Amino acid sequence: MADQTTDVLVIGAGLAGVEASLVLANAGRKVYLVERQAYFGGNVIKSEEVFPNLECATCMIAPKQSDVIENQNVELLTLTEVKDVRGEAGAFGVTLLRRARYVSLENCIGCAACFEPCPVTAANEFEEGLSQRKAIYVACAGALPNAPAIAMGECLRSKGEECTACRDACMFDAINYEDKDEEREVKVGAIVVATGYRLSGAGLPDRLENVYNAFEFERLRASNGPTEGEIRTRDGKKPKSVALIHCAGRREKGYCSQVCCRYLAKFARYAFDKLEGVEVHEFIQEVSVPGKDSQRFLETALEKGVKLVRTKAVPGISANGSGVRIEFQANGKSESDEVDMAVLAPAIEPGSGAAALAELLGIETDGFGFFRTAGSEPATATRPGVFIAGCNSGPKDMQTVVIQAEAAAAGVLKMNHKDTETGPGEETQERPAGSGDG
Amino acid sequence: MAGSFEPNIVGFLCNWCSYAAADQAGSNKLEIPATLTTIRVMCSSRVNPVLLVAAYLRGADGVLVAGCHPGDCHYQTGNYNARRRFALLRGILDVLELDPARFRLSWISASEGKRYSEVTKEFSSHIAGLGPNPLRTRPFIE
Amino acid sequence: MKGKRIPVDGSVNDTLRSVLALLLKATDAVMVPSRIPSKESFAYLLIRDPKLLEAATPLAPVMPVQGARALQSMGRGRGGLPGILCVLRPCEARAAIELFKRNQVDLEDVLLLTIDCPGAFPTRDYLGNPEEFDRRFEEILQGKQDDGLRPDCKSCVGFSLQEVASDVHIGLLRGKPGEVAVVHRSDRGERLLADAGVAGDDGISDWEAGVEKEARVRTGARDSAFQEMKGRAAGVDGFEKLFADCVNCHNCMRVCPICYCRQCFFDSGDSVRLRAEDYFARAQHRGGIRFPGDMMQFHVGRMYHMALSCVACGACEDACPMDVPVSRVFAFVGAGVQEQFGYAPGRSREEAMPMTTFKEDELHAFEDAGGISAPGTTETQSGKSKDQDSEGKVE
Amino acid sequence: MGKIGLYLCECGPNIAEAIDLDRITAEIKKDAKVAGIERFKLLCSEDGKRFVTESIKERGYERVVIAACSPKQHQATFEQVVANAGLNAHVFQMVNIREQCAWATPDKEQATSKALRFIRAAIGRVRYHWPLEQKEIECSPDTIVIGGGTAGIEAALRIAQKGRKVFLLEKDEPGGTRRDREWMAARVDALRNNPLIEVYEHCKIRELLGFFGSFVAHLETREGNEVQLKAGSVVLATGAVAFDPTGLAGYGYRELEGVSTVREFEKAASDASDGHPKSVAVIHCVGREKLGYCSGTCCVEAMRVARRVKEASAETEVTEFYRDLCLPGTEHDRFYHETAKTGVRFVRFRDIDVAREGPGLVVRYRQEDGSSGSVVADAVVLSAGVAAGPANAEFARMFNIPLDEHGFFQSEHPVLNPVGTVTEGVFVVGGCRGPAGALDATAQAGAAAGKVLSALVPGRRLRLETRTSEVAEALCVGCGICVAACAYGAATLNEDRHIAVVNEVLCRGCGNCAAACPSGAAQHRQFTTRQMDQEVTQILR
Repeated sequence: MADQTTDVLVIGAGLAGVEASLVLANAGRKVYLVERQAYFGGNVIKSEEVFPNLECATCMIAPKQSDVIENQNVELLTLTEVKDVRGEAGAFGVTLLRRARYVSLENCIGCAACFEPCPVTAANEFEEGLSQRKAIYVACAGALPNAPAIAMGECLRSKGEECTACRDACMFDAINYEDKDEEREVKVGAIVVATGYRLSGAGLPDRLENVYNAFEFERLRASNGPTEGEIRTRDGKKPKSVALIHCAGRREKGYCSQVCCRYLAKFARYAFDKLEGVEVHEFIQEVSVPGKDSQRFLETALEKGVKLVRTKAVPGISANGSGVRIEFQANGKSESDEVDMAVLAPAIEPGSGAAALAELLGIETDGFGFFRTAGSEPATATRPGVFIAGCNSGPKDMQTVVIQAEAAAAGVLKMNHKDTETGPGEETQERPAGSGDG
Repeated sequence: MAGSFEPNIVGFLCNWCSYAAADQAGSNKLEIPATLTTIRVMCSSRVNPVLLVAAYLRGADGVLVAGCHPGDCHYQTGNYNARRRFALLRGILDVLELDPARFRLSWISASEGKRYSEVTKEFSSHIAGLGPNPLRTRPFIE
Repeated sequence: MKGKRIPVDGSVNDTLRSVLALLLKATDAVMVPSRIPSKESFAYLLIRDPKLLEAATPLAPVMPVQGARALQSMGRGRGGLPGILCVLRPCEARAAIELFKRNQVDLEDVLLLTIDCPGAFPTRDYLGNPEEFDRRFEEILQGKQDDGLRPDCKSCVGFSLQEVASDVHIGLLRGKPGEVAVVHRSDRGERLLADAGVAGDDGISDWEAGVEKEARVRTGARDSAFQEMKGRAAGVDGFEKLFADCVNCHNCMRVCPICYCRQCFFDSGDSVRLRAEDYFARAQHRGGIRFPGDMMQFHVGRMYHMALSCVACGACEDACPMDVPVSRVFAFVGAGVQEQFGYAPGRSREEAMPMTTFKEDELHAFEDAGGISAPGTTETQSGKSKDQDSEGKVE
Repeated sequence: MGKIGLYLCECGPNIAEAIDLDRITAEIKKDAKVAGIERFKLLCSEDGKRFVTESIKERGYERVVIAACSPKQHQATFEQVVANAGLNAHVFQMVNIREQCAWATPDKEQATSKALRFIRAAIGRVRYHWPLEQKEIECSPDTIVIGGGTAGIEAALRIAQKGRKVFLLEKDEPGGTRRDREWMAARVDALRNNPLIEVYEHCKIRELLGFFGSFVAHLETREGNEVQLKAGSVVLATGAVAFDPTGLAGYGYRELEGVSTVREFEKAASDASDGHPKSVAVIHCVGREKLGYCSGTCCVEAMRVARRVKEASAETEVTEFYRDLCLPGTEHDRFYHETAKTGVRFVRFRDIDVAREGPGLVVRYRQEDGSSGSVVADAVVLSAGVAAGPANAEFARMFNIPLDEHGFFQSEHPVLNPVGTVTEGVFVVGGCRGPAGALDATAQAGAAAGKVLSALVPGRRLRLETRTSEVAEALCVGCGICVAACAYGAATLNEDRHIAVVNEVLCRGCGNCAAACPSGAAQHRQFTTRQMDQEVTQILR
């Protein structure tokens, strides 16, 4: 079979994509790691500390990121998306679209001299709009690759003006306004889909002054975030009371996102660490902390003085001056609470464009839009040669993501050995979910 | 920095957390005092306190050791060993009243560029306050 | 506590010899300080022939060789060899246990016998007039005070079975007629005494009371000795004065029972020694530097390496040709850091050495993790770490 | 020492404008330690790299110092450049005068003095750099899998392939407790029919020696034969055990007839043909306080009991007593609602007590709001979590893998390396590393397979870390302090020679042992005491 290849395409360079790529590259496989954003690392790098040891996420991920950058077998393609997939397992033809960065990764040395002169300011998406950036920018301090990109839609040049402020500031002629989107063809034998998740808007109240979602709160706590790690309300005040609201959107979506109870316990600890004498109220229906490390983690938060309120349903939230009013049913009575800040745990749903990508790849999704795994295979998609890693097949904690990513890599490494064991496509005896006690 | 006295401070930074924090501080153009010169080690547990003594004897006005926060060590538990060793050295210097305040152990994670800048600035002015290492002008003890 | 009371017959050493003779029946060999025929010095003998016990001087007026070093010099891996009963002063036994923890002595077939220690004279004083000092030592064994003992001995609080994990101990009930009390401190010790027929359960509370009384006196002496050291050693000035006469002979390290390294870090080429050009650069930098160099580096560095295990035996000071009060400084520093880590050298064979273990939640006074506050003061430190028995890491 | 070449990178204006490179050049010339000083606009550019390679060759430098950006940016780049010039990559030292000088110290005068100290330190140390050899060792691509439950079988099936054998060791028979179930039977067949997998059932593991790349297992077969197996990696899949509620107050397990665990109840149900119970109570979270964690799979299993009962006889009353419903993932909320629809009653309790009264059992409960109630049942089913297997302790000793407070194996890192352990080449999957449903166990098996397949490739040699530690035999007295310091079991005592030795396959190069060793026998390559002392000295000269 002439056009057979063992090269691999990994879609999405978050925790899952990075892990799968490194395992495959170390096995000697050539890996195309495509990332839609201008930076890689995914949602993980938004966190200051992560479960279960409250380790600094940046410190954890940075070594893996530099492995990716230095590994000869991995070609990291940022600002790149998959446009078309043809062929079959062992011989896929893939069309990639690389969107213009307008900054040469070869020439740019990341000195950041170009930011300051840029006259355009816009809300920084990475910081959940909690801070401003320029039209030429990096997502956050330490973002990799260490080079900015221009949001051409915002750049004055796109409005017909002859602004060359950033190019004038650059001593390495790294700025190229003529940069164009480019299509590129690659041939791969297998595809690992690691497109990650986003927080769902389902069941959330309309934007309220001091109500935050999980990502926003993470950025507030991040030392490299908009407030340099200080938890402040939008008007810059130290909140005296914080409400943590579980299961926002669980009823609407119809599933438990399973990591929220743990990260809200972490948020409680953030609050106690950063806000002297703060009151933390958690509004919860069911405590769901599976796993050997979780219970202790939750208890530590409770010991620090979290007030746990078991409510019949997700509380109602409304603005109350600069504060937040919370109305809920507990022990059969209607009650209410006033806090300075409320943090919601929205449902976790597949990253944007998952449906289109599933279409493109010819793989099935479940009723919730998550990619379906084949039978009892934890990392195999419903099409031979396509594998799945990360939260795009359902909510997971970080270690489960890494485990699935490594399993996906195993699936790829196994593919070309049908001569012995049955190929992954066939390893799909149906088994009742969660059957047995492990 | 107070007064005309320019301290000379030696810092040992672990590769994975504190060195990365120092780089981040620089990348964000945050000030790192000119008085601090750093030595990169893979882990704070590599820092042999005997080297800290050597630094002091050779006239260092201050000595800083910085590593990953407890629990974050890239090598499992190295920083716990480092802390014990540092504590033992400090204990000896305390008993002998040999400038224990010139020695500092800090945990600074890779994302704490700002804190790295703050800690080093604070330590530098703290040392400036203590004045020069007396050994600088003591030819007879080596 | 119970033990066997044995009336002193002849001199204390005579009595101890007769006890040893009994014990030698139940073991293969006895290792004991013995008088060299020249009559003017003492050395350890490994005795298998009971006749040789004649020369044995379980309590010698001087300590020319630290017993733990004698034991260490035998090497390890004696597994399966004949058993040995090693007669040691408590400080020597403590050192032996510290060496055991460092794999330097093998206690598998070795039993440690400690004896209430009357102290020892400075070796150089003794050699000046052996007869005189032999006489004075006999009087000490009768309970007489003597100010000529080595400073460390006069302020020694571990002269009896305090904090020493020996197998058998012999207590001295001074005065006339004297008695000795033989007690076991371990199961193996108990078996030995039983086999040798020296077991017994006579009450010995009078001896224990005596030890307590003496300990109170010694503690007072030690506190004032430390007070004095605190004054003398304080700061760079103090250190310079204390070690002014040091000639870098490193005898203190060579005789130290805890300094077990094959070659001292501070003697080795790959240590912190410099090249001539670097010394020159430094001389330029500070106007001039002392040679031979690295004096302070050596002493402070050695403290870092052994102070936690320092048993204050005084061997280093005894060996110093320049009368530097080495052991008094080291004992002073040792006591400080041993308290800091809640560690007592020689107290137990199982207790892990502080530098080989850790706890996840400890010693916060020495770190700054959250804010940018300076580390705490000595008081808060020892306060912080008092409660630590330094056994393995938590969870 | 060799001729030292110093390279100064201007990094465009980044360094050139913030630091007075002329003064640096002059001062370093004065020190007379270097043979030449080269300056370039941007060393990391293609021109720059070429310039370095060529000038090293031309000028015959034997040691190289490059003062530029952070080693985290370009250490690897310049190691390659130095190697291209025909030198060993390790006779090179990089100096960070950008991030930690030029960018962090606004005053040019001060920044220059600081950069000078950094550069002098590097020159001082590079004089003591020696070539380090990139070692490689032969290794076996085969794998030993210990445990024949879901995790073990799935790992074996995923690893076995052309050029790789798998030895599956099982004390009993593959398939474990679920041998009878159809899907499991199919997997056991796949296992037995795989020509590349050797199954050793009913065998005892006598001893396991060696390290990553070459492990040796001595085992005793059912027939009592000694078998020796060699492999490059080991997968531990020794499973977990169901928590045993015996003696747990309030449940009456083993005291009251009609009280059983889920497994016992299911078995009885499948055997018994006679009539159906009128009422069944299922109690969740049995023993959770004692275990100290939520096993994550029991709530669903408890509901599955209810479903089976209802399927057998719709009129049987079923009550599920729970504390919190743990229904992680996308499938289980639906499963819960469907279960509720079948008429199963869900009661949240805080305290519960089971007693026998006359013919039936009575379950008395109190709720969080203090209200209480009771339910009469013919059968009470206890849904308990899973606990760590008793065998873990022994394997933990064998492989020097720490156990967590619950007795499960600890991963090397819970997130970064969840199925790896501190002992390189030994992986933990399934129940032995924590509560895991069959799907989790399968995923973990896949993860271990991924790690094995990529780490050990048939015909490929294992490349070792170069900056490892070594022990100078002449200086070592075998005190073992370095052994206590090493978290990876790389430093061990050689009892015959009474010295410590470092296994370079296991050493991760942290240097902990070098700082622990009082005699200086343990040394950390590229971070030797002398190299670091030189940095200190030159900074302070």
